[in-house]
Amino acid sequence: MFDTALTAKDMVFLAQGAGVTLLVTAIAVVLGTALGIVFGIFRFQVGPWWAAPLTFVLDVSRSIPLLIQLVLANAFMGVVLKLKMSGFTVACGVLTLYTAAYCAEIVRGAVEAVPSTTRRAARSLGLSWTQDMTYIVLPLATRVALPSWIGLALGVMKDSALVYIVQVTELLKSTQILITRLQEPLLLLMICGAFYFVISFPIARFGGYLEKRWSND
Amino acid sequence: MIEIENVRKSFGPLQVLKGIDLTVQKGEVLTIIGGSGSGKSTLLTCINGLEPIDSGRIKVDGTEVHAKGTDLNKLRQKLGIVFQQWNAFPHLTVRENVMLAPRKVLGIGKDEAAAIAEKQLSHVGLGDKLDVYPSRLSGGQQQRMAIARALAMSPGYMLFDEVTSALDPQLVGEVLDTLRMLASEGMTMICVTHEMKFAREVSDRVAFFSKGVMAEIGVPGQIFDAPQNPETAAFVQMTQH
Amino acid sequence: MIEIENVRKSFGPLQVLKGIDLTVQKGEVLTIIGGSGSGKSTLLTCINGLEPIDSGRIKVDGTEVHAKGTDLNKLRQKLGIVFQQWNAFPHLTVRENVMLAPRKVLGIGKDEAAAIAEKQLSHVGLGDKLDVYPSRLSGGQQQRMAIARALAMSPGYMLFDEVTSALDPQLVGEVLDTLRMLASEGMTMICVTHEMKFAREVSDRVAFFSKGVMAEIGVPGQIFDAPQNPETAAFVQMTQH
Amino acid sequence: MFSYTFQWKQAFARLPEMLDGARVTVEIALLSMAIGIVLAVLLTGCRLSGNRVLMAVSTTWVELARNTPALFQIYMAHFGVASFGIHFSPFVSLLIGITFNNAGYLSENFRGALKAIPDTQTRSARSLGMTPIQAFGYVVMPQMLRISFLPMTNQMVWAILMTSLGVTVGMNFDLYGVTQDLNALTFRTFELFALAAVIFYVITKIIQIGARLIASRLFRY
Amino acid sequence: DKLDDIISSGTLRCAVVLDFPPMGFRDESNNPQGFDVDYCNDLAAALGVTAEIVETPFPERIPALMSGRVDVGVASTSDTLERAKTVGFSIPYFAFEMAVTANDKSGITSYDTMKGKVVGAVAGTYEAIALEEQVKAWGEGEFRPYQTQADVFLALSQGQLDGTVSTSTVAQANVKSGNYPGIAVMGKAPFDTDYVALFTNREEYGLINYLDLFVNQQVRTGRYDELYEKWVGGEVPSLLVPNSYR
Ligand SMILES: Nc1ncnc2c1ncn2[C@@H]1O[C@H](COP(=O)(O)OP(=O)(O)OP(=O)(O)O)[C@@H](O)[C@H]1O
Ligand SMILES: Nc1ncnc2c1ncn2[C@@H]1O[C@H](COP(=O)(O)OP(=O)(O)OP(=O)(O)O)[C@@H](O)[C@H]1O
Ligand SMILES: [Mg+2]
Ligand SMILES: [Mg+2]
Repeated sequence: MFDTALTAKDMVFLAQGAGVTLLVTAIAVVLGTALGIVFGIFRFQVGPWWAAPLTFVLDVSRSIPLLIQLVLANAFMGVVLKLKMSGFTVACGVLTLYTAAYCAEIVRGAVEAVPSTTRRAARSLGLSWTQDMTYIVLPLATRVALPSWIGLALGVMKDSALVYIVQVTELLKSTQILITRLQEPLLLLMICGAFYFVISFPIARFGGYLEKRWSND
Repeated sequence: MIEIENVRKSFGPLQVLKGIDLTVQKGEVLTIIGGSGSGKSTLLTCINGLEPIDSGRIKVDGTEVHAKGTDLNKLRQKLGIVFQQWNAFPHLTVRENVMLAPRKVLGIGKDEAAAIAEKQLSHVGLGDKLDVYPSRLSGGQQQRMAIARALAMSPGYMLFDEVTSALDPQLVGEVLDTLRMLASEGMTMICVTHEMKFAREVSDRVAFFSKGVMAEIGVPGQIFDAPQNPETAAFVQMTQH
Repeated sequence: MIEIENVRKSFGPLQVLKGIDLTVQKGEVLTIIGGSGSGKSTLLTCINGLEPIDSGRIKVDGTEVHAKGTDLNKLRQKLGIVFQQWNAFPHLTVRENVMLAPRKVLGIGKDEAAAIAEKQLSHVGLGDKLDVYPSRLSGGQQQRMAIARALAMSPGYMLFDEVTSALDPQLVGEVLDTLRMLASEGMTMICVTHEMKFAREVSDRVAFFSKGVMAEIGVPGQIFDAPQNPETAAFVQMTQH
Repeated sequence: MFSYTFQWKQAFARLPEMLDGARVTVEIALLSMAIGIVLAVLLTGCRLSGNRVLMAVSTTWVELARNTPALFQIYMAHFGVASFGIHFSPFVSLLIGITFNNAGYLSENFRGALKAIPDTQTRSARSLGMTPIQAFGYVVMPQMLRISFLPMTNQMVWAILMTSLGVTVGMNFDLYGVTQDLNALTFRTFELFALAAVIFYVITKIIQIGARLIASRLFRY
Repeated sequence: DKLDDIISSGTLRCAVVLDFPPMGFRDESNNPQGFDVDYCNDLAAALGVTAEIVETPFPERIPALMSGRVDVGVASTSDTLERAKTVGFSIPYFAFEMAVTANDKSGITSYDTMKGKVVGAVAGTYEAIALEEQVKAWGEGEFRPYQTQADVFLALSQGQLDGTVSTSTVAQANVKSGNYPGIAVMGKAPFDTDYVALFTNREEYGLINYLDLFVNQQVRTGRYDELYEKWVGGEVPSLLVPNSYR
């Protein structure tokens, strides 16, 4: 097939990069989702006025390139505050906020998507606000949110390719390192792309399937 | 007894209820008819405290609904309500739909709640649908389930808000039959409806609402055959196509 | 004249029309009643060639609808059709809705098309709604607009598929009045409807469909008061709540 | 708290150069949207066409665009395809990368929008004697564009943000590229990138507000 | 201060550019190698600590230092006055001559024949800044900065670039490596000698002092010549600037 100088060691090196990609993604998605749920419900409960400062911060994090957010956070932490933070920490921090910003929107949309008549039906049976939230809103909102949330998690994985800028050697950076040594850009890029695709595609399809299944009832 | 005294209610600049006075006796079946936007649904949601009122008073069995100290969750157990649509909790089976409130609100045990659910569901003719999800039910069956769910709290009153409006014509009959059954069992009911034939047959009194005002109230024979108010006459005429 | 001969039609394994024979004379008003899923809508969409048929023949004024060489776009100009809902093109004003087909299909100039639109819209009582968007119209007004839009193509026949089913009860009357007006003007019409009172009053003949078969056809008096077929009797009974 | 001395003057002195870069950034984004929309309509058509080859090609495109990083797509458009002897300038590579991505995401949006338009709309149009193409052009497409308008606005914002990835293929006259060059000269990382961030934020706000204005003009129904 | 911190922590973290052979690159096992890597190891040994190589692309050298992720830059960094406003430089530890490398098919044979062609260099480097100025002065042709030295040579080999200016050591190492077919060194570029220095935080005088002495000692002990022979070979460039102090 391909006549290549790629060795098993190099594949291990790539796999390490992939591992970093997945680790950064996992941390950002877990923390970001937790934050996003809190932010989302907060915004839904307190209304637009009180949530304005939070809304602004989240909006900023969706409106400037991730690359710049990383560079700025890095420069701010290090140059201005002189905190000794590893690139990995900065990367996880920025990606977490970034995930939270999108997740808050998803959560808010999902809670709003629960028909008010359904909530009224629950309250009219004598269920309290908390009971309504726990037994009716949350289960229903989860169904609405899950497909978009899966999309978000995959998006974060793809966007994590940018954390190379703060010296985190993730998958794409590992690929570039190997390209430097082996000079086989096409083969290496294809391996790298295939990795992302193999993870992303089935999960995206699964999300689409859930969306279809749950929108029917 | 439900006593409504001079109730007013606005949404922003829009005055929806312009001073309603109405008393419903224990065991009475009252039907409310009227054009779209005349405030019928709003009145029902005010009666069980889902919406606050601007002024006036609503008392249920002597308890003032909108007074400060009133425990609304407790009061609502007395007032079953069924809406036009989207009543079912889609993530729970039919049985679980009916069991939820008895278990969480009344704190009844699982087995006992299940028994109540089965009894009420059989009562409305859904004894064979216990374990399916609402999406598998026809619209008429969903509405009957909503009725069973309300009945499972043993309410003293039932409020129905156009429960047949969203249904296919062939399904209307089965739901109306369930309401007729409840009426014959002596349940106190307020029904908002567009089904004039049903209203005439089942009601003790019929109230006609127009633009936030109760324009006329009386026995069915008066409202349908000899309306006093020209608006009532026009409305009744219009709905007899 | 619309001639339907032994028409069969399946969706996959589901046989929806099981051999329908029916002739509608020029000037006649035929109403079709029947339960959900009995194939009423499917028959209408087959008549104007929106759906292919499996076997049999449908002729409109002697032209075979499903024959190879038939210019369907031309044929459809003869057959106006109005559906249950979602008829209005929401991105066009009422006037533009009605003008679109005359302009693009018949190639009529802008001014003339506008004149046609205004005439037809006044005819159905929407002369004052020319420049609003359909979302501003009530459901009944939307349906009347859809009727005007079909009439703007000067069709020889009009097909109506439950045009009042999705409407609030008070709006049903205005649409039925428009249909009555068309009938009185001598339009040839096939109406699928659940409004039994209307069907009885306006139809020359009523056909009852059941599970893909035309179970009974006759003058309204026969179908409603002396049905020959037990299924017809049961259906008529059920819809009289 | 800050032991660092900010030198904002240095950064502001470079504002004209950065604004020139911002213009290029907006140009690339607009161009990639325009081409992307046309391609997305074609892709959507192909995916619904029923022709196996067209469906395979368009589905592959859409899934690749949606399931690999944008940075990867842009890198591929420059260094990957060059392995076949095809050379694109940084500008064109970046444009191709973003457009490829845009077309994929937009096509998915359009397909969703089409599903949301009730079948009876086409039926009504056809029953008035319109041809399939007339029915699509006069009735379905205008509604599809309305439903897709918000996603298209979001995609435009994405396109703006994606231009920052051009530096990996040698782009240096877009906003990010200019900022990076200035940073190499002065090492004033924080000030320069903060200024760039503000410019990016303003651009995206202008796009979002502009889109709202256009929508209120275009879609009065 | 920082010097004490390094000694007490027991590790010296150096920013090194690892796609810049022979100064920094990775071997078959993807481990860091090169002149700068050895230089950092020597510095660590002198301090009596262990070295940690932190890979840093050119544009990220300063942020890496500022964010405290590295202690010292051993990263072939030109000691420009503009940059010295932000960081503190030692005396030069290496000097680069600039060389032109071209794709065989480009028709470039010398620096001047680059006029009107597509040329490139690594974004943010001394030679990139100078070459971009030159292209502007010529008024024709195109300049493209890439993120890494590897990308520049990849682009050159693919024919996306016609020519590049880089340090002659890097040019020779890359041509010799055989990784990039179809490119050759085409003589010197008439840029000033590019003196590169170690750097650390501007206010760390103690450390800067130490670095100055360390560079001086490397030359004095012959270690500089040794490393030069090991990684580059040929005539050792002088670190002294003619007719000036320091
Ligand atoms: N939550 C709300 N916020 C603002 N306006 C409301 C709200 N609920 C109802 N309205 C308005 O109050 C008026 C009365 O509404 P209501 O639902 O009580 O009418 P109705 O008589 O039940 O009509 P229908 O027969 O259509 O159900 C309407 O004009 C409606 O638009
Ligand atoms: N495009 C289609 N694909 C598959 N099945 C269809 C399609 N259209 C209709 N059917 C099925 O064909 C049967 C007949 O449908 P049709 O719409 O003709 O019934 P109908 O008599 O008009 O009923 P209703 O009163 O509910 O409108 C139904 O079972 C329906 O599910
Ligand atoms: Mg109501
Ligand atoms: Mg039908």
